[in-house]
Amino acid sequence: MDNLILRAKELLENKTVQVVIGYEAGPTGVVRPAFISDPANADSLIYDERCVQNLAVYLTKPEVKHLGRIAIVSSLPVMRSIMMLISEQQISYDEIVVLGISADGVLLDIADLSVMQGYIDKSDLSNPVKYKELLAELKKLTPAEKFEYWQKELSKCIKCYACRQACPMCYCTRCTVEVNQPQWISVQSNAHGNMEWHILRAMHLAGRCISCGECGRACPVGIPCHLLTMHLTDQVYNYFKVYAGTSEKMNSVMSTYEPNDKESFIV
Amino acid sequence: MKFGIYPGCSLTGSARDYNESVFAIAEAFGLEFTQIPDWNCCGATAAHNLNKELSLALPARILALAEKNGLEEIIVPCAACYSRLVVTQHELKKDPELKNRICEVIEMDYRGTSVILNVIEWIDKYIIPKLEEKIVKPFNHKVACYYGCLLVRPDKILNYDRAEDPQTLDIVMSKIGAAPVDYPFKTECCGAGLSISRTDIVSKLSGKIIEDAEHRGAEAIIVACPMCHSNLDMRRPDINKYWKAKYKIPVIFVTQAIGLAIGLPAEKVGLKRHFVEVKIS
Amino acid sequence: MARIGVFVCHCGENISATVDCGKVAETIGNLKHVAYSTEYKYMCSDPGQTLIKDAIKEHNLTGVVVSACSPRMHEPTFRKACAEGGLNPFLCEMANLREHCSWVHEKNELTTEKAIDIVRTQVEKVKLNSALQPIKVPVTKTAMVIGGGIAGIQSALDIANTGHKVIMIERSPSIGGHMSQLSETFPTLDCSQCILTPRMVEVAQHPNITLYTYAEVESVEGFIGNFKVKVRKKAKSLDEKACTGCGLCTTKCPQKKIPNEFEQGMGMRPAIYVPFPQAVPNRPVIDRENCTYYIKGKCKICEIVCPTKAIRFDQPDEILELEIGAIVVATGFDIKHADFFPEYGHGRYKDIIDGLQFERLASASGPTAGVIKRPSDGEIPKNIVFIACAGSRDPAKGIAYCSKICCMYTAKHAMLYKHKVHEGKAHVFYMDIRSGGKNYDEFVRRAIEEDHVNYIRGRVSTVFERDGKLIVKGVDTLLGAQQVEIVADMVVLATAGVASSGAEDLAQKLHVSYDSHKFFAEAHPKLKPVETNTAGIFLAGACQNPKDIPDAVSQASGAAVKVAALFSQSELTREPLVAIVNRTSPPTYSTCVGCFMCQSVCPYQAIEREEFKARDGKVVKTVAKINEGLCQGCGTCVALCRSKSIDLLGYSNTQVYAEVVALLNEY
Amino acid sequence: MSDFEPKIVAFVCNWCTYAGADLTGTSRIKYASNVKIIRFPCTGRIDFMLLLKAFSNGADGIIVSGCHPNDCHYTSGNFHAKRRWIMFKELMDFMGIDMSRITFSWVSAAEGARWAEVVNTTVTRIRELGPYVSYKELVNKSVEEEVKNG
Amino acid sequence: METIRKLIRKQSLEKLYNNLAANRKVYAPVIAADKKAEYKYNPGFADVTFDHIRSTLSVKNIVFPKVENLFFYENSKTESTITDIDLDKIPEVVLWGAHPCDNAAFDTLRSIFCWDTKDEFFSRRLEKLTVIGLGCHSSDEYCFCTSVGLSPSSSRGSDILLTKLQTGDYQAEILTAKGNEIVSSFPDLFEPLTDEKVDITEVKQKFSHKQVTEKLAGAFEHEFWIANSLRCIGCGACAYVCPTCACFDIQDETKGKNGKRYRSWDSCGFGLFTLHTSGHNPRHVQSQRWRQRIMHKFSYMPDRNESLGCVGCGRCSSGCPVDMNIAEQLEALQNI
Repeated sequence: MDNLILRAKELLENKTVQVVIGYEAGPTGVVRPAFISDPANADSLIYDERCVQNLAVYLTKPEVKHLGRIAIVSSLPVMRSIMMLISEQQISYDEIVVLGISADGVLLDIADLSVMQGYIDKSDLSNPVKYKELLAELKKLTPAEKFEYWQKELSKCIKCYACRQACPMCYCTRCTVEVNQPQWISVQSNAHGNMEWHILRAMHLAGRCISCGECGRACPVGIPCHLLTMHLTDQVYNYFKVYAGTSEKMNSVMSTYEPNDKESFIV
Repeated sequence: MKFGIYPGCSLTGSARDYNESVFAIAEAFGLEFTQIPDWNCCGATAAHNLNKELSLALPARILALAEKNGLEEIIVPCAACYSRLVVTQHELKKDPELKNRICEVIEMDYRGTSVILNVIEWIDKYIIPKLEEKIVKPFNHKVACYYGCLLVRPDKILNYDRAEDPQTLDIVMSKIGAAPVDYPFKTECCGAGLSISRTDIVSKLSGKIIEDAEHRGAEAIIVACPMCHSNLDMRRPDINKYWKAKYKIPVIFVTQAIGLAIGLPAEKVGLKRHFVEVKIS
Repeated sequence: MARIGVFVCHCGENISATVDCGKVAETIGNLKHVAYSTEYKYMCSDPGQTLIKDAIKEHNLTGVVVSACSPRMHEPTFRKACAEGGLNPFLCEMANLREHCSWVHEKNELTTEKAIDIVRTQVEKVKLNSALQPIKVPVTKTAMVIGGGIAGIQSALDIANTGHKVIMIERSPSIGGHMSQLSETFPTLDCSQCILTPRMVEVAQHPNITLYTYAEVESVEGFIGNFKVKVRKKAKSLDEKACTGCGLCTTKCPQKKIPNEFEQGMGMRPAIYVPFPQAVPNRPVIDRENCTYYIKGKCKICEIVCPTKAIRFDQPDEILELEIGAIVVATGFDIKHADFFPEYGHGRYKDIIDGLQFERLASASGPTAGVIKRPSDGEIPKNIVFIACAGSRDPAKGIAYCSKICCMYTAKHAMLYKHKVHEGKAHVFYMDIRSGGKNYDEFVRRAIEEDHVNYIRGRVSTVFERDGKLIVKGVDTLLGAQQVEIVADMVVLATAGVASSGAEDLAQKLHVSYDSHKFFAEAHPKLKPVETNTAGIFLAGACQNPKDIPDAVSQASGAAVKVAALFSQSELTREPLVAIVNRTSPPTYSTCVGCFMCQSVCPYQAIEREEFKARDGKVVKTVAKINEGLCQGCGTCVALCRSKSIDLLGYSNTQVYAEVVALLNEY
Repeated sequence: MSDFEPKIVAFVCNWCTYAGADLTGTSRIKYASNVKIIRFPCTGRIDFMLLLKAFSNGADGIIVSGCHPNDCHYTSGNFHAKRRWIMFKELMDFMGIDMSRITFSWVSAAEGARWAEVVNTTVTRIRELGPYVSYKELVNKSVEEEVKNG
Repeated sequence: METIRKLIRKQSLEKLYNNLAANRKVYAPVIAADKKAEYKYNPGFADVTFDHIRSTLSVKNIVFPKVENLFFYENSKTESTITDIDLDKIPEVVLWGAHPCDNAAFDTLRSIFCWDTKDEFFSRRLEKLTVIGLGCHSSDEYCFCTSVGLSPSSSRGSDILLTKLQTGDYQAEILTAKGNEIVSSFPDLFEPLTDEKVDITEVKQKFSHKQVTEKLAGAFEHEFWIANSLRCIGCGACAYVCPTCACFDIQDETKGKNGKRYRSWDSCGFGLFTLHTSGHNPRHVQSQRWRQRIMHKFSYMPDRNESLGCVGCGRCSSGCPVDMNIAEQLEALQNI
């Protein structure tokens, strides 16, 4: 952590960056994102296992972009998000400095994009273990049980779109749910409208989700909506042998194809 | 490194010479074999003409036994056995349903995980890398490398040498100092399928193979298949009678040639068991 | 407020036999916004069309649904009728009551109900149609022909003769292609060079044709009528204007042992060379890979002997940027190297050669001056075997398709041999003789009957050498599959014709699709054999599949007509059913967020970037923009777009959504 | 359930399946009248949301059909569609939504008889499955009801 | 009416609850599987919690459902027929065990919905509502009712307010006629109150809302807004869990000839909220939306509705995925 603070200070002092995005503990003790512009405030930066929010979500936010060049504290999911954002042309690597943090909390020296690429390449990119177990359990259910499970969960949804807003890949300035010509998704937060919304969200993240689990964590009513996207992440790997956020030049699975893509249900 | 070995019927019978040479060079190179316990007939050449499931079940049982005994790699010196085992592995991989049926038939679990090596693949992988330092008596002879029909076919499944004009045996032989001749009869038929029933046809076909090798100045025919060997060696009197000729060219297993090159005595590699006298050493 | 007219056609009895047309018209007439609904016996007849035109005026219709046959049949008819009635043609839709309803169902209520559903769906759709105007695209009236073989030459001359400019690109130092290598041509046995050379000269001298040899396409951007092509002119190490083509340099070059490509490796050439005496342009190039100066840093004998000081050792490659309206691809073919057939011994035995090598042997200007001498010892072969289908029609080892030209040239080779070596024996192993073509079969018959070529129907298993002779082992299937063994002095393999090297690379640069054999793919196998799936790019000759000369030439002329037709207008008109990215007021500019995933799905490279700049010139937003000239309207980008910022005119989101709702709900 | 007439929507591409269905007509091959076609330029154009919309508007079954792989008029639209359906199906299966109500098929312009077969097998299957009750209930679950039940 | 205080013993509470639940809809808090409190209709008394601090969602949905149909229509060729919602069918509801902050919120909502034109749907629902509140005997760091003029024992909005006594029994303050009606229906369950000590939590005052309101008047262009909303991700969680947020969106949904108009919750935190048809958006970045949220509750509402738009329940802060702590921000605002 000391290294992180020193590095943040150095970057701010020598004006390499104008802001460091990291984590701090708020007055109630809750860990939250911090935006440090003054090197004197860098001491409040922390990094521990509580620092789970995917900070990459801020890289596309206009007010944050406006601050200037950004240094961002980046665990693996953040780095993968950054890769995705670069590959989808939302940010350029020149605009940011990556303060990489290894899985055991050590500050990494991410000198450039290729170093980050290298780090991602040697990391385990499959879904986090705790979610794998949940996914495996859900898959064991019968179709009727699955339907019931999701109906129960999704009926809680209040359509606050915290899942969308917390996701670095949901950077669209207009979401499909905001289109009313035609009204693709009913704005009602009832069982049906909620289900359509969550299907849409998961499909739009197919091949793009980097398994940070932020959507589920952000949900105020506790819907495990991250399992939907993570399930598709599994399937994308099953079918196409790729994980999202592994290269800055990668085309999304859904915007590419191989003539011999295998399926078993088209007659 | 421990391999499984599947001897099949020939290696313990008519091709003891081959068997001895395989074990002899393995020993010289510090390699050990475990014979697949309770092995059975591979079903060549009869089974696949009669009953497809039987022709797959026999080799599948052998492979399942190998898996059960933890043998990750199996060497199969007989080209006919090799062909059956490889084809079975391929067929069962292709069709999971068929695999399940066969598993029921053999009452064993078969996964298809063992790697099957023919003698040349085995030599290539384990002998060649350490060969140079061991050669004491380079095999300085002109040789005709005879592959026969099963060692390199079907090439779509084996995918290790080209089916027409194969090269691997020639390469191995040149590594021990031999000079392979340009030999168009490499994969011509020796008549093996008719080995028992129509010896006249065997004599005719094998005779051509021998004639061309002698004609091109080869001092020995090199083989890697017990069937080839028996037709070219054991049937030599019949051949000479059929063609009214006196062909004297010896027929040597590749493993025997390697044995000689690394200084093993002729008896040790089974050379004294041949019908056609082997004068070269 | 929409005012829709619905016209239900009986199609004689084709529709009315199973569908209650009266009920359909009546039910639909009760729908909101349907201002007029009627039925008629034949809507496509003149009175039927007049009915529509009159109704448009009388009821002031804003949309028309013709409920008749498949739109694939009569949509153009009724759109035209609407236009004549004063309604924008894109405000007309068809409901398919015949192919999709009356012809496939029994006469009952359900069928009529389905008919009503179908019509209603189109009514709901047409309410959301917009009046579209055809797209106009300007045309640059310069064509590019890639490849200077006979197909390219023919195409270039035909286009040039219509008065349009043509730029021809050829990657080797001379035009002429494979045809210039041929000795004689079937089925007339006239000299290939004699008929080709005048055409080559015509190309060089034509005022409308600019020729770049030793040049290759670097990149292609743009779209029909508006291509931007970058061409790399490889350095010839020569000032072409200063060079007079005297040839002194080529005779004095000390490096003389380079296998001659034109002679198929059967002769040698120097490092500075003209590929063949009749080359166009008749100027040498330095082969830098083999030139002593470039390898060792000294020599320069050519520079010393050159009377006009035309040698330029330090000449760089030149990149030309050209504006092109249409492209004809005529890059020809190669022959498959026979090393995949080791049992045929090509490459191992000197006297086993391929068909093109035989052409050079038989050519009066070839390495043996037209005498058939075998390569190993220069002896005249007394016994020669030709093997047809050496790789063709052989999915296991070669290629699955028929190379088409081999049967004919093998017959020609056998004949040429017999004409030159009267006492010699010629054998041909073949699978089938494919001699469809004017005077083709007669030609083969002549080879067999007059020149006594021994045709053996069967394949060859192996060819090997024994005591200086080639033993050809095969089978004669007409003699009860008897094994045949021929002792030959020379063997000629009719190796398969394959795609030209670099075809795949070029196809990717052109964004033209190609088949699994790397041959360029036509837009439609029957009705668009000359077009590619990229508008404005056409095919000529063997780059599409192996072809003989008359086929290549006719296709080349076909491609030329396509180009000429394109150039006959100053603007192109296209159906406006294309994708469109929305635009809004600043500072949003568009709801597109610029992820450009659409760019990667677009098969036509129709999606461009549009930058919006603030007053200070800084780019504030980059969004997608559809190039109307390139977009073909497949809509794959539309379905992919997450922010729904792209829509497809004619199949818009609101339209297809309305169709789903209309089909399934009560009205 | 014997008089149950399922509502089935077919989303088809213009160049292959729509033309194939035209050929079924020209060949006078009869098939069940439950299937109604919506024409798209290409399967690549078919938004997965439209399938959900079909269910939510009361469809009991859906057919999605286009050109066989490599036959796409636009070269690659059907390949993109294929990937989309692979993901869509995986997600639906995971959420317990009945994918046996959707037939995905490739029917070329030359396969008139095949189109009739695709339609008939789909209709038969949906008849056996009965109306898509669980989806309809989901849609009809009124807002009032929700408030009442908390 | 004048407040009457009575005693209700712990065991009598169960009887009261069961009697009410027997023929009325009773909306009461329970502890859900995720250990958080949520309100349910007519749960068993054993499940009803008396110890929760705050439920994830507020109880405003009783009077302001997240989706509410306004009317149905049917189109024919020539005209449209409208069918109104039968408001008489709105059921009577007893809200049981809600805390003073939530109950006070009904007042705040009324000041919005009935500010000028009376919102029929809202007021009819409110009429049918009886509130049996529960004073707070526990609180946490998110609570700040005392900073917005309320307290753990405020009776605003309650018909009956229960407060735990140190003996474990409850004090019942009967505040309204509706409350009195219930008490008089079950006279046996209520006893006279002897002077016993109540068990009420203490909530520290964090800021003065009056001072905040004064500061806000001149703070529209202050740099505070951007600096303090950088981490806001712009979801609607705060508005949707808030007991006083009352913004809604109106939509028509038509299928064939039939359709309906309904309203559903909306949030000023969304970019779409103020987006004009032209594409112009007066609040195009999140800092402006965050400012709107604070301004609306602490400046515009005191101005126009003479009511503060916040009851200090702390839900917006505890439910925020990025810890946008409103009390912390207001405290800071007070000092700018």
